[in-house]
Formats: sequence, structure tokens, C-alpha cells
Amino acid sequence: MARVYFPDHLASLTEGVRELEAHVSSFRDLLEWLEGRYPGISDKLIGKVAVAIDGDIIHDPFLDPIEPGSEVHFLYRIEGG
Amino acid sequence: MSEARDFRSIGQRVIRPDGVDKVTGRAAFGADYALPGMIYGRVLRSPHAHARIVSIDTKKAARMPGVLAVVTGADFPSVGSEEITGGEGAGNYKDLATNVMARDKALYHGHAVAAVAATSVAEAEAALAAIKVKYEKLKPLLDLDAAMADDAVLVEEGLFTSGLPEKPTKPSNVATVMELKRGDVEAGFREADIVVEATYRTPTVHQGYIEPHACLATINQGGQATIWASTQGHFDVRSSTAKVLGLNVSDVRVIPTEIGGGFGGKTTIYVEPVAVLLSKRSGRPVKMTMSREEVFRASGPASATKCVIKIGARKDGTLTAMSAWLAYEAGAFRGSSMAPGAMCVFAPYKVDNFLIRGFDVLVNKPKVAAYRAPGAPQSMYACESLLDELAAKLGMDPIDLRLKNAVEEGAQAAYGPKFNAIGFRECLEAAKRHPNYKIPLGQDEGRGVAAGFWFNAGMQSSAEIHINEDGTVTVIEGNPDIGGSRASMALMAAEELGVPYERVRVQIADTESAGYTNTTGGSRVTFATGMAVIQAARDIIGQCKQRAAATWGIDADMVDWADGKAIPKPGVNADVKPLTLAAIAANAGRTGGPLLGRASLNARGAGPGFSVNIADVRVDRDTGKVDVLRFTAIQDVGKAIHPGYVEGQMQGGAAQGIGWALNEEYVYSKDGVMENAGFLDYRIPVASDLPMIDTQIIEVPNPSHPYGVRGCGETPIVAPLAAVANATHAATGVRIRELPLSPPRVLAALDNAAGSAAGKAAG
Amino acid sequence: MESFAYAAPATLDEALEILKAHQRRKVRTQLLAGGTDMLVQMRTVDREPRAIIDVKKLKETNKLTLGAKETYIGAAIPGVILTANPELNARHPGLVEAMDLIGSSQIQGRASLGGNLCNASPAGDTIPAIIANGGICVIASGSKTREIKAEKFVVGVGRNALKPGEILLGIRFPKPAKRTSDAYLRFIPRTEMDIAVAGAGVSVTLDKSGTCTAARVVIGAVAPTALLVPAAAKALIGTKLDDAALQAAGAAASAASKPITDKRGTVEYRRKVVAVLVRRATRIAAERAGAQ
Amino acid sequence: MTKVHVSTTINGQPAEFLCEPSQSLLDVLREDLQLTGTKEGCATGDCGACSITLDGTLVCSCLVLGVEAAGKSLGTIEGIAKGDELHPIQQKFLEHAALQCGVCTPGLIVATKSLLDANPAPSEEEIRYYLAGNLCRCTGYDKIVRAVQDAAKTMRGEAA
Repeated sequence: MARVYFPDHLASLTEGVRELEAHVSSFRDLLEWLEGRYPGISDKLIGKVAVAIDGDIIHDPFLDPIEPGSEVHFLYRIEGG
Repeated sequence: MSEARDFRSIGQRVIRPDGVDKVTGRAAFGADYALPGMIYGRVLRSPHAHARIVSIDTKKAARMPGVLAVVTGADFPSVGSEEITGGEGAGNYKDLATNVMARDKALYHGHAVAAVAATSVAEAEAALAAIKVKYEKLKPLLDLDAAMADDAVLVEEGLFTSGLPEKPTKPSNVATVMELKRGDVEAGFREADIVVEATYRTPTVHQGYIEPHACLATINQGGQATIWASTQGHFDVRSSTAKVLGLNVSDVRVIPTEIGGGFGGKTTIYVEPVAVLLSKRSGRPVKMTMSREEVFRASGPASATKCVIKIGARKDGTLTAMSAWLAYEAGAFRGSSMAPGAMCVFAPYKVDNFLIRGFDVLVNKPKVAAYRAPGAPQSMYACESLLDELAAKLGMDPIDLRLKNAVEEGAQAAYGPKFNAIGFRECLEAAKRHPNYKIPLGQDEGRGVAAGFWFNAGMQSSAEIHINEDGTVTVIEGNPDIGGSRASMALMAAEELGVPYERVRVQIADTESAGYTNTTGGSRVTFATGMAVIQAARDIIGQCKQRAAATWGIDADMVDWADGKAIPKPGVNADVKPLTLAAIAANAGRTGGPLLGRASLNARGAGPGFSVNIADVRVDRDTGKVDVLRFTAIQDVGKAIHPGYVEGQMQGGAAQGIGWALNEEYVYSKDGVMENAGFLDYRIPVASDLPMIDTQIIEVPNPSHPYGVRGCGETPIVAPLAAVANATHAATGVRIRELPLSPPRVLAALDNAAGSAAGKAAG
Repeated sequence: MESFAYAAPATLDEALEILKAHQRRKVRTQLLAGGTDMLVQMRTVDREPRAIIDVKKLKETNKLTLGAKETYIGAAIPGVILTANPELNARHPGLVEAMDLIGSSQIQGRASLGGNLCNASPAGDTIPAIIANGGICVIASGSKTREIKAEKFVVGVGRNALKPGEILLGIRFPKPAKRTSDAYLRFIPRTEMDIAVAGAGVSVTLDKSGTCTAARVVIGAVAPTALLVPAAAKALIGTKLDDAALQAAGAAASAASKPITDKRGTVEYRRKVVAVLVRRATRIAAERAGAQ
Repeated sequence: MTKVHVSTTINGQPAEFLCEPSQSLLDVLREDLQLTGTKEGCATGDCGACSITLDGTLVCSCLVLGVEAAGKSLGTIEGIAKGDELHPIQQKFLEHAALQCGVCTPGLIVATKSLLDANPAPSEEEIRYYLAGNLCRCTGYDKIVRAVQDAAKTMRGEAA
């Protein structure tokens, strides 16, 4: 069971839900699972937000594994200078 | 993943591979290239900050001597709205295209409206003067308060704020609102023994790279373009130019030149598509360089901001609540660094209750671009200043206040996830112990402390390693070397392969020769591209083991790699001599062909970088001039691959931050014309303005990198703003909440304070 | 289209001849010394073609003499030569430091006293120092020379008293009397490379008891031209240059100033700082005079 | 426009070129003579990237007209190393990591040589003021000043 967190600006995509629990083993599975609950959400996430899985920020996650007990945070994409 | 080990090459202060060319004048930068038949392109720019373009008449210009092409916005294809997702700066391709060449409106003073290519610069400039543009002037919006006012004129008609819970009914200059919160901020403030709140402002500033933007472009009749460009990311130049001109990515080849500084400002495009289009129209290669004045007026500076911070604390210094209201100027198109600014503002501190609201606001100024830790210096200047005010009210040492609340491994960052291993506490403790923190101060002198933070970035990188026939090593990668990264790559390859550093050379290859690699930015190169180089080296080692095994007639898993040699594993019964890389390379043709290692990856787990700075200043109370006497930069970089260049990043960032704090600002006329568009009056620090900048590198390894690298380039610019401001307060007893702390502003504040003190005394 | 032309005459006669010829043909003509202002202007605010006459090769503009009665500094001598001259430094330290403050080491290799004066910027650093030293401009005018006090030479922002056909050859300074010295200070936000926000050139003469017997106080960058402020000098003369006298001189300078607000400073700021500079420059000049 | 023929000496070698009377020497060096080691950072004399010597005097080549080079002797970054051997200043800039992007480096090296030729043992303050006209945005000047101090020591014949 992984915990998934959405910041306020993305909570509109999840009908206001900011925290979820998901039985998934990869980010790909998570997207599929989210899409099942909130149709259309993956288009709004892929390439538009970054993700932190257990503290590691990833810009374009997909195949990245998610362990039981992992924390997944959706974030703004951060550019750099 | 990080391994504790003794390094042979890593950590050595070697001479960079590109060094000799750079000290002898051989290195070729953006403006140093020439092609046979080359002509020169120049841009006509809007003299108004906000105007409708009624008509452009280029007929006379086109007939002038030497003129071979004239283009305006009408000559560019129309580009639809599409988010830029691949690379660095946030934004939209339609905005990017409109920024490159104005269409129906000029949105800032200096916005490109037409361009000419001619056989000489003088002829091109004469032709620009002959282009007649009819403008209908509109009221320019020049600051946040005006742009956010209810009845404000719109910079972009029909722009509706995004990020609100419900779609707004009325258009606005606020492009985006974002909110981050945790806990109950109001309850947190009620819990506090002391609550402080203040508003801080920072001006528009520029990266100030010494080399102006420059490119050389040529396109043939088949639509295949080649661009030599001074850029932080040639893959982004390729994708953006292709998009703006409607070309296939495969038809655009971008060759990165040496780059004379960028600091985030060379992560986007300005003249590149214009040069290609002029080349198409003229049939000639076209060179375009921006003048220094154009760089100031029409490239991408960093946002001016207004930040309101509120902090509640208990008597012992424990933070109970924090709130931030952060408005960032985006310039004429959406996409400021408000979001990272909002994510960074409270990142160093553990606080259960906070509310952060950010606003990305359009004004009639050039579209902002990334500038070193984009967004963080502004918001963190505000927060780190207010923490200083809080420490004074609590009677606490400012380092102790930060230590009391500092995030550490496992703490949840304000921007969401939990931190892995980080070195903030180590930086604070090092600052507390630093001898510079104890030097006695004299009359009118003050000491200030502030912390800095930046995420650092991973993203996509590729690397190839070729083992040459003599056993020397060529590393091929795709990140323009802006500050010594060839040396870091060579050190990492040498370390992995076990060969001397001098036997490794690094080639920054063009878009057709290197695998796709994200821009040199986000402090990502040593971390992410370094990781690719390490993996490519490990690929080579694997191949070498196979070649050795084949040579010896044993299984590959019976072979080890140590000290740059293939050796049989302990216990393997084979009477063979170790094979060096050179020996394996010499025999490569007989064992399966050339040795070519490669890696491509999307690096995850960039390690957050924290810093603590100590600034000592002296203030001349008669003139308001602030001099920096001492400056100490302490930063956790994870692992310093080349300590000399890491220190250089820390020192250079400190210097830029000091400039931001003391003198740098865009001065605008009421019509929106920048009045100081040159190095004479846009005052970046000169050698005599600064002391030596003391550095202390902290190494708390990043567990996600084989050597522990975090990245180090951006964090250094964050803390100096508040460190200098806090020192100035300490020296004078007067708090000035607006940058820069220029002499007129400081003197006025001192006189005001003296006046009100005198008033109180009299009363 | 008109085009640029360039000539670098080797003698004054030749230079005047070319000037005259250009004048007859109504060719726009500009004299070039170090060019550190002129070339920038030519590339930014005023790109119109012109004929350039380089006056750096003339004997008269390169002469530097420190005579028994006066000092003569050729108009085109670059700063690097002046600052390296110990005798000149000893005689007119404030003048030399004003020259030295202009721009970088690179600029010092080109910029000249005469160029700075002719450029007539309100913020020109040497102008207050030249006036404080009682400089007299030596001008070739046709076959004659004429002279004009430095304080009359600059007539407005970017405008000087040269008539068409004339060349500024050099500046004469009376040799300072005993126990006389000068100082120049300017205020800039950085330590180098800026244009003065305000400037002050001060020359003082002391008697044996340390009482000021003569003074010239000139302020720069606070009015369209550098201003000689007799009221400030008056506040110093007859005093031992104590704090009260310095305050009075500073206040007089402030009162005489007519500054503007621009990107480099505000009216209020310039008024305040010019008084500070007058006080500080007077103190330095007095120390130097007293040490003689 | 009528071009002017100019004969000059560059790094000890005779050189000739044609230029317009209004053309800067920097432009001539870079565009006509392909001596691109001299850089343009501002073209207004404020950054020092175009530093060269003119008859031994340090100048900004953007503030010299090409025609003014007639009969003069110019020294550019390309003439600092002696044949195959780097000048000690160049060597020390490398050893001290005194360059990051490297675009200000040619100007700084030319200016440093000019300083050390005239003043073999400058103080830190003298170095900083002498080089104030050479802007560097990458390094914060710390390592540049140290490289200059170390180069001065080497040039004086003292052990490093």
C-alpha cells in the first residue's frame, strides 16, 4: 500500500482529495489506477508535473517502482537556471 | 546507491581539459564562428512598452544596399498554444514564438518586431532605420500592484487565472495562482508567543553573463538547418526552433559553441529562429549577435517580486506557523519562477502549520527567464530576513533559531515529500563553529546570517565512452560546459575506469552526435550526466571483462576489474597477466570490434542542497554605502568532484547574490523604458567591490548518486541576499525591506530612522 | 549617404587646415582624443556620420611641463601618463586623483583631461578638480591662441565654449602657493567603473597657524555644469577648518547645487552627499596642505 | 563607404587591413583578421573582455578605431603564450580554476600581464582595482586574484 499526495493546485483533478492509498507496484500502475478512478487525469499529469517517490524527485516517471509503504508526491515541475 | 570508498581521481584539483584553449583565446564562443558567404542579421525592436502594431512597411528597407532579407512576424508560421514540457523553462510554444517576433502587439520595450540581414552590420542597421512601423500606444503595466489591481489593463487579452478552485469569470493579469498548505495556519499563529509579519520587495535583475547571445545559422533549400549557438541546452534550441519555424526536429542540427555564461538566461531562444528564417530568405548563412543593450532589454531577466511573510514562534524559538503571499512578475508572458519560489520559501524548516500562496503576474516587461535557483532567492530573501527579525525579538542567535527548526532526514519538506539524507544541520553547525562567525566587529559594522536551499535536478542525460586504440578515453556527452563540467566528467570516467585523468578527454557533441540530454541547468550536469558517464564507464568495464575472458579463454564472470586492469577473480586458476585498458583496446579488433560504452537515463533522486552564508558589512552612515568586508559560504554539495570548481560555484553565486542585494536593478521610466541597459549603470560587482569569499564545502553524500553528488551550482545565489540585508540591519539598527540596498535607499532609511528617533526623543 | 572620414594630422597647422576645409564644405567634424566617451556616443546615441580629426599626434596636446610658475597639461595626454608622474601628483594631487577615477585601467590608457573637459558631462570627474586648481584652457583659434577660464569652458550639458575651427590644446594651472593643496572625491555606488553621483574638488591654502587663507570649492554632478561655490569657500576662509566650518561649507555646497533625479541618484540624495564630499575633500586637501 | 588601408603590427608580426573609418579595432580584429580571442562583452568600454595593448598600453579595443592602429604595435591574447609554452599567468589561471565560462579570461589575462609588467608585486587591493574594468560574472574574482598573486610570485622567480 503506497500513500499518494496531491497538492492543492492538483486536488481539483481528484475531486478535492489530497491523499490516497493505492495498491500499485510502479508509477505506470498508479497512473492506470488513478485513471480508473478519475477518468482523464493521466493526460493532466503526464509531462506536466513532477513526482517525488520516497523523496526522490523525478521529472518523467513511468516505469519507476513503487514499494509498499512508499510515499508518492505530485509536485510542480521545477526548472533550473 | 552511494558507495563509501577511497577515490583516486574524484576530489583532485585537476586542470580542466578545455582550459588551454580558454586561456589562449582559441576557444570559440557564439560570436566567434564564421562561414563563407556569411551575412549579418539585426533586429528592430519596439520603442514602446505596450502597443498595438498597426502596420509594418519594409519596402524601403528591402531595397537598401547590401540588404538580402527582411522579415516580420507575418513571415513566421503561426504556432498554436502548447505547453513546453520537454526541457527547462516552463512556458508555452505560442508565447515563445511571439516573444521571438511580435505579431499584433509589442508587449515590452525591446520586443522584436522585424529583422534584416545584410552584408554588413552597418547596412543591416541602416535598413532597420528605414522600416516604418505604425504603433497604437497602449498603457503599459509596470509593477505588480498595478497589474494585480481590479481594473488593470490586460497585458494578454482574455487571460483567465489558472489554479483557482473555480474558473474565474473575469480575465486578469494573474496567470496562475498556486497554494501549498499543511495543518491549520491560523491555529498555529494563535499558538505562538510571538508573531512577526513584513512585506519585502525585490527588483527585476539580470543574470549578467558576459557573452551576449549569439548564433550562426544556415538552412538549405531542402529545409535542413544548422545552427551554431551559445546556449545552455542545444537540444532545447533544436526543439524550440523547430517548433517556432514549423520544421522537423530531424532537420535542425544545433552545434553548441563554448558558452560565455548563462546562469539560466541561455535556456531559451531569442535570435536563433530569426537567423534561420533570414538565412532561408537570403540563401546565405546569417550571424546574429545581441548587443549588450539588447541583452538587457530583450532577453530574460529574473522576476521582480513582492513577498509578504508571517511567522509565529514560541518563546524557545519553535516555529508554530508560517505564511507567505508571493507575487512574481512574469514579464509579458506567463511562466515566472513563482512555483519553485513558493516551494523553496519554507523548505529548510519544520513547521506543522503553513500556508503559501503564489501569483504569476503579467507586466509589460521582457519575459523572465530562469536565473540560478529560479524563484528561490526572492522568496527566501523575504523569509530569511523575517527569521532574522524574529531571532532579534526572541533574543536568540540566528543560527540557533534555525538549528531549532532545521529540517533533517525524514522531515517532510514544505513542498511535499520527506527528505532523504540532507546536510542543512551540518551547514548550520559549521557556520556556528566557523572562525569568521567570531571575528569582532567595529563601528558601523554588522554580521548577517541566512540559509539557502535548492532542489537540484535530475532529468534525462546520455553519454558515450569510446576507448581509443591506445587505451585513451573519449567521453561524448551533450551538456555545454559552462563552468568546468568537462573536468568533472573526465574525473568520473577516470575514477570508474581506473585510468589517469589525463588519458580522458571529453567532447560536448552536437544534437546529431550526442544522445538527447536535458539542458545544462538545475545543477543537474555533474549529478545526472555524471551518472550517465559512470554508467557508460561501467558498460565499458563489462565489455572489457568479456574481452579479457575471451582472450584468456575463461568465463566473463571469472574476471574482475581493478586499477584499470582486467584480472582473474581470486581463486580462478588461470596463468594470465592482467590486461590493461590499453592492451584490451589494442586487441579490440580481434575480440569483437571497437569498445563503445553508452548510457542513457532519466536520473532520479537529485539531492537537495542547503547552504548557510555569513556576511560582514560596513555601512557609511553619511552616504548609505554598504561594503562587504567578509563573506563566508558554507554548502552541502554531497560530494565535490572537482573542489576548485565547486568553490568557484559557491564564490560566483555569492558575488551574484551580493550584487542583487546591493546594487543591481532594472531602472524603468514611467513609460516602461529600461534606463540603465548597460554595464555602466546596471552595476554588477567588480573585482574591487568584493573581498575574498571564504568557502567551506560540506559533504553529506546523496544516497541516490554513486559518488554522493548533489549538484552545487544554484544554491549559492540564494542565501546572500538576506545575509547581506541582515548584516546591514545589524550594522545600522535599521531594517530595509526592499532590495537593492543601494546608497540612496540606505541613506534615506537611516535619515528617516534618525528623524523618527529624534521625534520620539523630543516628544 | 554621408560617410565617416578620419584624419590624424601630425602638426597643429595641418589640423587647423583640415578643420577649416571641413568647415568650408560644411562637413560635420568632431575632434578625437582618447575617444572613451565619443566612441560610445557614436555607437549609441548619435550614429550620424562625421569627419573625425584625431588630435593625439600634436606636439601641443601632448606637452606636459611643470614650470616654476605654472603647470601645463596637454589636452590629449592619457590618464596613465599623468598618474605615473610623481611631480604632478605632488603638485596637484586632487587633479590627478580625479583623472585616475575615470573608468578602468583600460580607460586610463586612452582618456584625457582635455577630452573629459570637452565632453562636458555634468558628472565629468576632472572638471571640478580643474576648476579648483584654477585651470585655464589654451585654445588654438585660427592662427592665434585664446585662453578661457576652466569654469567658463563648459557651458551646458555636453556643450563647451569651443567655436567651430578651434582646438583645445591644453590646460594651464598656476603653480599652487605654499601650503596649498587640493583633493577630489566623488560618490559612486560601487568602488570603480561608475559615473559620479556627486563630486567635489577642493583647493585650500593654509597659513602657518593652519588657518585657511584661500579656498576654491567646486561641485560636480549636481547641476548641468560643475559649479564653483564661492559661498562654500567663504565658509572655509579664516577658519581652522574645524567641523563647524566644514559643515558650513558643505551646507553652502548643498544650497548651491541644482541636482536632478535620474537613474544614478535623487535630488535629495545628491544634495546630502555633495555636502559630505565637500567636507571630506576639504579635510584631505587641508591635510595635504598642512603637510607641506 | 571608403575603406582606409592600415599597416600595423600585431603580436610582433606586421599586419595590414582595410577598414571603415568608424569601425572599432575590436571589430577589425574579430571580423576582418579572425583574431577572435579578443571578446566583445559590451562594446562600450565597461567590461574589459576586449582588452588588448596598444604600444604597450592596456586599452579596450572597442574604444579604439581601427584606423588608429596605423603604425602602432598591438598585443592580443593570441600573443601571450610564447610558442608552445603558456605564459605563467595562463598557467596559474588554469591551476587555480580561475575561469569558469572563460569568456572574460582573455581580457583578464591581457590586463593581468599589463599589471604585472608594471608592478611585479601588487597587493590584493592593487590587483582588485587594476582589474576592476574586467567584469567576470562566474567566479566572484576570488580565484582570479589568487591566480594573479601566484603568477606574480612565479614571474618574480620565487618558488610557488
